[in-house]
Order: sequence, then C-alpha cells, then structure tokens
Amino acid sequence: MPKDFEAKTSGIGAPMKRREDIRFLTGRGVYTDDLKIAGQTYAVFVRSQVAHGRIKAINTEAAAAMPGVLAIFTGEDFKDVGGNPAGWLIKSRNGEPMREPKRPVLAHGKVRHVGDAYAAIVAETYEQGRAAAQQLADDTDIEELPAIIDMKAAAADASNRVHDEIPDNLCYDWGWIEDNRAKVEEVFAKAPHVTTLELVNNRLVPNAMEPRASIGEYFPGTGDYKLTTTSQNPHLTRLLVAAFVLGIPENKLTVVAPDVGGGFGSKIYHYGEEALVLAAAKKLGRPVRWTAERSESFLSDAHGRDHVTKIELACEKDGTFLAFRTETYANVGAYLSNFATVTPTFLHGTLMAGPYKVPHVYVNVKTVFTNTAPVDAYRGAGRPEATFSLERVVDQMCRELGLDPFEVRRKNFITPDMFPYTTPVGLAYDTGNYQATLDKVIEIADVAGFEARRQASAKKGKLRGLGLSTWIEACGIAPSHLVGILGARVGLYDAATVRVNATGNISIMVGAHSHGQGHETVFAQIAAEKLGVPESSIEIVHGDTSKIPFGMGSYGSRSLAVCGVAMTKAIDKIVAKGKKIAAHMLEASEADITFEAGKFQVAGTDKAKTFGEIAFSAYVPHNYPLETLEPGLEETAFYDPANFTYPAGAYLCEAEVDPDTGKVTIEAFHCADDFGNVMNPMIVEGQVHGGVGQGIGQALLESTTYDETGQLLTGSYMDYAMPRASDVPFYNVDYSCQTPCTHNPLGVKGCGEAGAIGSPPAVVNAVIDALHRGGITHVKHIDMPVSPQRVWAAIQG
Amino acid sequence: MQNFDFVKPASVAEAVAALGAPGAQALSGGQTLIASMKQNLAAPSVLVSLTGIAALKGVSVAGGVMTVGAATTHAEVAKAAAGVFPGLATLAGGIGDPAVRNRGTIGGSVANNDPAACYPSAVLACGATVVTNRREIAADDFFQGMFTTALEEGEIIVAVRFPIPERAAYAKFEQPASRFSLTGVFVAKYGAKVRVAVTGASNDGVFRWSEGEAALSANYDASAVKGLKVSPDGMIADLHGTPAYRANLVAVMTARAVAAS
Amino acid sequence: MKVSLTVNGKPMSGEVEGRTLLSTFLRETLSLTGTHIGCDTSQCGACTVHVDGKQVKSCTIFAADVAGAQVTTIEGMANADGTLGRVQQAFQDHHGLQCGFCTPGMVMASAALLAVNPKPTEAEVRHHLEGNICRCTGYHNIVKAVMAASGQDVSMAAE
Amino acid sequence: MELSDSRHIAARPDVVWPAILDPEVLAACIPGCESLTGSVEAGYEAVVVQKVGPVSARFTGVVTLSDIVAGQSLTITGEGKGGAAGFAKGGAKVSLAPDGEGTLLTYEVKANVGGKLAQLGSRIIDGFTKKLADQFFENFAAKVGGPPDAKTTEPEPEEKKQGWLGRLWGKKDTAAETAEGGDA
Repeated sequence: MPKDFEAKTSGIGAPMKRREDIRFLTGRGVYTDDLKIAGQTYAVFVRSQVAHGRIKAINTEAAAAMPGVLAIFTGEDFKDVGGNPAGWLIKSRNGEPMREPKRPVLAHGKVRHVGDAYAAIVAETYEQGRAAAQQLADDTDIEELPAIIDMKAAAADASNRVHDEIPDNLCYDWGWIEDNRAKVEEVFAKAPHVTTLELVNNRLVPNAMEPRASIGEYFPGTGDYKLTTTSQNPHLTRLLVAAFVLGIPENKLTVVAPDVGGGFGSKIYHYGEEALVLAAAKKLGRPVRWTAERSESFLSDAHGRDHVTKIELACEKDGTFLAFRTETYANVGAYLSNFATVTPTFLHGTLMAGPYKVPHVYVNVKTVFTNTAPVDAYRGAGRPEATFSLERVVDQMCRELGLDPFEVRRKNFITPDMFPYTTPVGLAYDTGNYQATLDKVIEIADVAGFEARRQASAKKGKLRGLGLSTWIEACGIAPSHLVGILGARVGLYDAATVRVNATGNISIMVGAHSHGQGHETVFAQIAAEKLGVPESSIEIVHGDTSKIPFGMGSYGSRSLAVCGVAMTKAIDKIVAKGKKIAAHMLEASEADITFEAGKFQVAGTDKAKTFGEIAFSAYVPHNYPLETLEPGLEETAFYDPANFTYPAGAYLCEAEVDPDTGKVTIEAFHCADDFGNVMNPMIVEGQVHGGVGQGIGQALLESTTYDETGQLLTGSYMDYAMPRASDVPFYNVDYSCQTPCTHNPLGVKGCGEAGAIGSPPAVVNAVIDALHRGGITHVKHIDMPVSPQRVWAAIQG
Repeated sequence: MQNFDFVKPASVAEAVAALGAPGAQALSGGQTLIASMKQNLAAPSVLVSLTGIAALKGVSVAGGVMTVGAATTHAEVAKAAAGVFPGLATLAGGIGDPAVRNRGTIGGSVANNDPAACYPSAVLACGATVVTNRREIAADDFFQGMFTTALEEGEIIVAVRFPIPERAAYAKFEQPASRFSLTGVFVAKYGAKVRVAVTGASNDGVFRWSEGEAALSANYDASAVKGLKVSPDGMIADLHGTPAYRANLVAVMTARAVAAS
Repeated sequence: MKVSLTVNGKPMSGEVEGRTLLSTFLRETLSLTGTHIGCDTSQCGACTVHVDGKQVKSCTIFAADVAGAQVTTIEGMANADGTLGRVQQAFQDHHGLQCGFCTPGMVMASAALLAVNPKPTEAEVRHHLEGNICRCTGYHNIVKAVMAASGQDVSMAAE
Repeated sequence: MELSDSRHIAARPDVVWPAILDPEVLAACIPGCESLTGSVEAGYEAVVVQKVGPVSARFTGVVTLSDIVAGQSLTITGEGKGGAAGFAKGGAKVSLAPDGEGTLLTYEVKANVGGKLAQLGSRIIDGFTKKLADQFFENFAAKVGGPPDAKTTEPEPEEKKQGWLGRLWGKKDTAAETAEGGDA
C-alpha cells in the first residue's frame, strides 16, 4: 500500500479496518439459512435428471401421503402467473426483437436442463421433504428428448428445439455496429497482415460460498409478504417477483437480503425458488424455507461466460491495428436469466476496442439456447470475454510478426491527449492513462530481471514465461437514458437516504448491497469525511426494501460510482439545509455560512454551530425558521450518472510450466490499475486479489463440462476445480496511477471486476510465452482452463 | 439422509457382532462414506463406528516393521512415521486436507480401495501385510481391482504391517479439484529389490509397475525410468486426464519418487 | 439418543438421531450458526470446528460419534473479555475476509495450524488451507493474516 | 462412453444364440440382477443392484432385445432408474461368428448415466462401465460355453468372490465387511 494511504487513519482514502468483520469473525453474521422462524416449513425442489424432456405425467399421490408432507406444487400451479423476465431487449441484425421464451416458476410441459425444477414439496422437516421429493421423482414420467448442447450444432439444427416455438435455437444474431460491417470487411480485404484465433471462453460456475437460500413469509392479517433471500439487489428482486411473476402489489412485499455470502453476479437474478417460497407461504399460512445444497447450486445457479469466438486482427506489418472483427457464439442456456441477453452484447461488444485507438471494429454475437443451466453475468460479465479475445489475438499477432508485445500495445494505446475518446464500438472514454499503467507494471514486475529468472527455471527443467494483458472496462452501470436506448427494461441509477437523528448520529440507507465489498465501512468513511463527524456515529443500512430507498443493488462495479455518489448528493442536501438552519441560529446570511470539519461557521468570524447542534435544532425546532424550512434533517438523493466509468490497467503474469506434467505454476502476478480515486486502499486491494484469484481459476482450473446428453460432469468440488490457497501466489497490486473519473464527484471508477477481467489473458499469454521461449513453438493456443493434461497434450503436438 | 442405528463398539468382537446385522456398515473415519450417505447414495441401516476401538489404534515399530492400527488417522500416521518411515509420513500427510487427515483412517482407505486413494500404493509397494480379525493377507493378494479387496463379509482390518524399506517415497500428481491422486507412485527399495505401486491411473485400481521395478532394481536412479513408456491400455479416462496422460505420469512420478527417496 | 458434549467450554446436550451431523447439531440444536455449510461433498471447509483440539469438518462427522468430546466453534474463539482472539484479530487487521461465509472455517483451520506450527512458512500455510475454499479474497490476505497471527513479518505481501 | 471387445465362447453359434434369448441366462449374466421378467417380444422388466465403493443403488427398468438377425446379431438395451443415484442407460450390439469349434462374440457397448451418478461419479463411470460389460460377457461365455478356455481369465468360484462384483453376483446384498472412508 502506498505510504500516503497508510498514513491516513480515517475518512476518504484511509485503509480503515472493516467494522462488519467483527460479526463475521465471531460467528454472529446472520445469513439467510441462519434464521429460524416459528412454524417454519421446508421446501425441497424436484429437479430434472435429464437435459431435455417432455413431462408426460406427475403422479403426486404417493408423495402427498408421505409423513410430514404439507403441499406439493408443480408447473401446473404456476401456469397462469407470469414468467421471470429478461431485463434487456436485444434486437437482431435484421431488426427483429430477440426470442423470449417464458421462464416459469416451475417447469411446465418440458424440462430443459438437468436441474430444471418441475415440482416442489413443502414438508415439516427437510428430511421428510427430501424423501417425498425422491418419491415424486420416481412417480414422474418424463419422455427424454435429444439434448441440445453444442451451440453451433444447435443453431444449425432446426428440428431439435429447446423451446418449441424457436426454430433455430437462436435468441438473436446481433451485429455491433452493423453499419460498420462492410467497412470492416473492406479493411480486412486490404490489410497487410491478418491474425486469426479461435477461442473458447470457458463456462464457469460462480460458486459464491454461501449457497442460495430463501424464506417466504405471509402475514394474513395485513396481506403482507416477506422474502428473505440471498440477493445482491433486493429491490430488483421485489420488482421482478411482485410485478412480473406473482402479481403481488409491490407495497405488500418486503424483500430482505441479510448477510449474503458472496454473489459474483449469480445473486443478482431472481430465481423461481424465491417465487415458490412466497406462493407456498401464502397457501400454507406458514413460513417456507429453502436452502440449496451445493449440488443444486451447480445445477441451478446462473453460470457465467461460455463463448466460442473467432477473432481476427487486421494490422500493418509494424503492428499498427487497423481493425478487429469477431464472430461469437454465446450460450444463454435453457432460459433467459435476467441479464443474460445484455452480457454477451453490450457488456462485451462495446469493449471490443479495448484501450486501443483501433479505427474499425465489428462484432457479431449469436446467442443460442441449449439444454444447459441459464448463463448470465458473472464477475466482469462480457468484459472478460472481450479482453480475453483482444489480448490473446494481440499476443498472437506479435508472435507472427516478431514484434514486442509491450511495444505493440504502447504503439496502439489511446493517448492521454485524446480524451474524451469515442471508440468505434460506441463508448466515450472520459479519461485514462494506459501508458502509465503499462510503465508501472513493468517497473513493479522487474521485467528487466525476467531473463535471469527464466534461466533459473530452465536449470530446474521448467519453462518460464511472461504474459501481458492491458485491459479496460466500462463500470458503474449506468446512465439510464443510454441503457434505455440500448434495450434495458430498468433504469440504472441508485439512491441513498441520509437520516441525521436528533442526537447527531446518522443512519444512511443505501440502495447498494454489500455481500463482501465492505460498504458498511467505506460508505461510512466517505460520509464521515463529508460531514466532519466520526465514522462511529454513522451506520450504513442496506439490504431491506422496507428501510432503504429504491436502489438497483450491487454488480458491475457500481456501488461506489453510482450509489456512493447518490449518498454524497444526499449529504450535500443535508449540508445545504444545515447551512440554512445555521444561518438562522447564527443570525447570518446563508451565503456567509461555511461548512468544514463538522462545523457551520459564519465566514470570517468565530461564530459557529456544530453539526450536532444543528441536528438537534432540526428536531427540536425552538429556534428555527419554520416558516421557510421544514423541521427534521433527512435527505434522499437518486443519482443517475452521465456515463460509464472506465477503469483500466496492465497485468503481468509470470508462470512456470513443468513440461513433464504440463502443470502451470503462477510464480508472480502483478497488477497496475487505474481506478481513479481510491476510498479505502485496503478494500481496493482485496477486491483486486479476489478478482485475480477468480481469473486464475478460470485460466487454469475451472471447467464446466456437460456431456453430449446434457449431464453436468463437473457438478461438485470433486470435479469442478476451485482455486485453493496453494494454487495462487501473493499478488502484487498497485493503483497509484490515478486518472479520476471526470463525471462523478468522487472521481471513482470501480474495482470489483478488474482482477477477473485482466488476469485470464495474462495467464494464458504467459503459458504460451513459456512454451515458445522453451523451444516448443508449435503451440499457438491452449483453451482455458489451461490444465496440466491440456498443456502436456499441446506439448506432445 | 436415511436414518440408521448408530453403534460404537469398544472391541473388535463387538464390532463383528454388530456388523452381522442386516444392512450394517462399518464406519472408520467416514470421509468418503458420510459424503455418500448425505447424497443418499448409501443408506446403511446400522452404522458401526470403529473409531472407538482402542485395539485398532496406534503405530508401533519393531524389528524393521511398522504396524499401523486400522483406526489410526492419517494425521497420526504422518506424525508417528516421520522419523522412521518418512515415505509413508509424506503420503499420510498429503492425503486430502488437515481435517480429513484428522478423521480418515488407514483401515478405511485400504478397505475401500478407491482407485485414486493414496494408501493402497504404499501397502502394495511395501508388500505390506493386511491383518484382519481372521487372517493375514499379503498386499499382492489383497487389492483386487477398483473398490474391490480380498476382505470377506464380517472381516475387519485390524492393522497393516509395513516392512520398513531402506528407501522409499511417494510422489503424487493431484487431481486439481478433488486432490485425490490423478496418478500417485510409491517406490520402496529393499536391498536390491525395488517395488513400484501406482494409484490413480488404472481402472483396475492400484497396480505394480513391473517394468519400472525391473529398471530400478537394476539401477536405482530416476534416470532409469526416464525413457520407459507405459501403455495407456486400461488407464482411467476422465475429465482430468486421458489414459495417455496418466501413462506419462506413471513414469514421471516414479522418477520423482525415486529422486525424493 | 441423547448426546452430551462440551462446546466452547460449556457442557451441552441434546437429542440426536443416528444421522444427525455434528454441523446440524451445532446449528439447529445449539443455535451456533457461525459454523457454515458451503457444500455437500465435504470439501469447502466452511464447517470446520475443533474436536478435542483437532480441526475436523463438522458436516462429515456424526454427532453421536463424538459424544463426550470437547468441541470448539468460531463462537468460542474470542478472548474472555469478548475482544477478538489472536487469529480473528489478524484476519480483521489484514482484511482476510470479505463476505465472511468461509471465514469461520478459515479461522478454525488457521488456529489449528498455529497450535502445532507456531511459525509456518507461506507454503505451509497454503498447504494447510487446502481444505478451505474462499471465493472472495484470492487467499492473499488470508495467508497474510495467518502469518501475521504467528508474529511473522508480512511486509513481503504488503502490496 | 463407448467400448468394443470380443471373446471366444466354447460353444457353437447355434448353441449360443438361443442362450442369449433366454431370460434365465440373461438374468444370470447381468451383474447384480435381482429379477428379470418378461419376454423377448415384450421386453423384460429388471431390477439390478450395483455397488461401487460406498455407493449402492438399485435400478429398476427395462431390458429390450432389438435388431434381431437370427443366429447372427442383436442389440441388448437396458435402461434403469436408480432413485437418488440417477439413471443408467446402455446398449450392446452383439454379433456372433463361428470361431473354430466355438463362437467369436463381438460387442460394442455404449453407456450413459444421468443424475448424481454423472454429477458426482464421472471419474469412475467409464472404468465401471467397462467392468460391468466385461463381467456380463464373461458370465455369458462361462454360462454358455462351460468352464472358460485358456484365453479367458479364471473366474473365482462364487463362494470366494469378494468386493462389489462378488456381492452383486447373486450373493446376499450386504455391505458389512468393508471399513469405509478415510482417503479424502
């Protein structure tokens, strides 16, 4: 951590320890499954064992008669309610809207992936529910249909359909920007050099360590419902379950997301289990709870990535980029999860210029339905896929032309004098300094000493390589007017309420949700500095729709850049009102009141009121301008940013390959990031560590494998390789290159996804580099995960 | 999980009696069995815990032989063997993770004979003797293929007796998810004779690599197996390794075990 | 059947079935919900507790099988005055947790390591945490916290 | 998973062929078969118990014979639901040809599993399938051709057979003898 950060002990920029840690470290966190509610019952879902099948009959009789069984639900019970909607309408190149099949609470008519829930049992105990669920499964007749697994085959086969009404299994065929297609073709036709790579961006299972869980309650006296659930955004869940699925009036439903054990995207979405526990609670008049087993999570959480891409780079012989062109098949799984359609399109295609001043880009994405679990945004969401394609093809081009990968990137960077810079894929980067992060990573990684380290490795029979990735992302999603134009069906602002209590302590209700990010600490740091009060007098409240204003939750590295700014706007309103009160109390003009370090002061005098005095006066308005000002001190602000934010950086991976076994060891990993202003460096570092850890997991370990019949072969930690402590090194993280965001007052950009975006190509580039430096020059590419057997097989040729 | 009667006998005789009940199943650490029961993939009606039987616990060394009680945990073996039989200590200390090593036992592992388990390789490479409540079984006769052993119904492993080798080591290439051995090799040298046992690689479970044994008996050096090719026939094919990959690892891990011994 | 144990220094007992796992007994019967369940194949380690001083996965052990044992859970790791214990404090100081879900298991596993190996190397710490999965931290700060708790200099992992 | 193999049977094809159509022979040869009822024409209903290490599952399902070319070839297909374990499906294309005084039986096996067997057991499924197929045809060869000739491995007498196959092979279904657990 840079020295100037270490020195600060409070307020913005201080590496403050997290206040939430105390409860987590003492076992007093309260996650959904920790709650016990009087009269609670247990829901157990009956899930399809086949990938694709027609439900012929569900005989509930025997299961219903089993001990403890209270109710059985099937798809039939929900056929008249709404489906779980897609949050983003994408149009195909031909102008047609995407195909949008209904996603029911419980599968009806057909099951479409292994794990697709077609019935649910509610029972007095979990074990009774489980026994009855097995009975019901045995008593269900499902005619198995051929599974549709391979994306390209699915799109080419009109006879076999995931959804009977969608003939070619295509959700859409999207071109970005379609008008540029012809021009890009022309550039490619004339280009002095073209490099082509075919890549797989491997499907990942998010694996937040807390499995999903939901508790539904119904209060017949008032007609109110309560859903306690593992959500990253309780308001969005409320909107979806109330307005779209069950038709509950929004004001009769409270959604609470208590302590949530990680999300990484997978807990953004509304899932059928949430609707089921609510509907069941009403029917039974008793609380209904469900907690996923990990095996269920593997089958039913929204997965991530899963792209097959052909990328081409047209360039001059000196490495100057002329154009990028990609053709991608993106797997959406069996149903459209809430943000499944935007992830492979606008979160991916608009980043296909990277940090480069490439004049022409064309992106084509065909999104395909298959008989697999739904796929949606997972940490980075679209941007890791874009970065991987770009950074791999750039490295390959350098190899083909014998150019230096550092210099080629430097040559093609957008330079600081070019901002604001509009890319050929429609984004307007506000600021950045890509050269600076590249220089920084070269410095901190001791690139100069690499050759000596490589030789030391060679003496041990190991091949050492260096892999670079320079990345950019669009964060802080985002301006509602823009996303609206692009097809979003929601706004993407956020909100905060600052409630100053009479005694001066403060509750701040925020729309963002913390499931590991440390909002309770960081938001309090910012508010404390802005208000000149100690952090300890501020409480951050999140995750409960009955308490917080309508916020859009946490994902897309948006908490600080959107909700944090909403909070500062609300604080600004508090200060403005405080000045009015102070002016009255101090008998001065409002314009003469200054506010600094928690004091309202008449400029140029020693006349002042403390923040506490003003707060007290607002609630005990004995000496108060009641004729012009309302009592109380509570303000809400909604903030809708003008643009995305654009964090960027340069990552260097140093990897060692054991040629005898193919095992790759990450010897060092260096990150130089530009996140703009940093609010709590300790937390920023932690976010980067976590992202890089997940990126290394994707690059080396994690494979989600369905067999040709649609069975998930990596359905537990026995076969899905999660990164463990011994798989990763200490990371070297630097964020001293700062170009503050120009359009938000905190100057922040977001850091939650960076690590997962920048790291996979750095790792793969390092492996390929190691092989080539070791004389194994026939290996052009190895698909992720770059597992020992794949590396070994590639070496064998 | 289906319910069952839980019994925890204090003697081998009581355990054998308890195991006579219909649907009875022995539990010796349970780090595999309990996971299977949680998935409803195993549903014994009586579970007989062997970890309360004092006679099955502990490690002793006499006359160049290390005797390990069947209910001795991996962690205890790792500790007890550290000075006298470091190859076995390394193996025991590398099974699963610390929590597994505190519960899992040698008897449970050997009786289960998972084709990717570590222990069977040491038992076979050392030509150890599996001592049961009825008889003594030579390692070469004990392992009979994937999850299959010479144990009869009602027969309980009491101890495993290892003749301590002059030199020995275990080299494991871990399956990246489960951390079982993708291929693990135990090499044991007794005078001029070298035995090499391989786990994790074959569909038939642990096996002796006779070609490697011959080469190492002639020249006990990692280089002796360097050029040897292993046939991929009968090797396990799964997501983490093709038969050819595993065949390659047999030679590589053998060389590493020799180098480490 | 009735099972009696000492949990965090206090005698506790409750009715269990044969199939009652130690984790279920702790969470449901004793309401000690700090012990978490993160998987069903005995690999994630979120449920790690100490039984007679040794770390075990409480989801892979029957309550009846440890009758009479001394059990320590995350709720028993704070100092007598309620302040964070040494390992807990190091996790807070070095940001060794984010969502907090794997944290109880991490703390219990780390404490078990330090009990037998007071000055572990980085490699030893990483090897010891083999059975504890964290999805948030990339392990950097966890390893750093464990080494710091052992009183070692962790400046090499400062950045 | 797919595999193919062949084995010599010490009986002529005209002896082997009726045996393969005989449900009693089939029931005796399918490892772990507890019952098999029905006919060639209507298909058979079968109950089969399988045990792999600590895992055991009872499959109920159907066995059908199809593509019958009398005296030459047929396809045996089995499909069973195994409760919590999931399901298993498999088929074997079997053909017979004269081989000296006996018969050369060639088979091509295809098998799939679903549910927890696939989700949790992928590492051993291929090997296990191969073992089951080998065992079936070994049993068949022994049953029809009598004691095997030198080309096949000596099967142990039933009484001495142990482990999963021993138990499956018509012995009482108890799992009492192994001390489970231990290795990760």
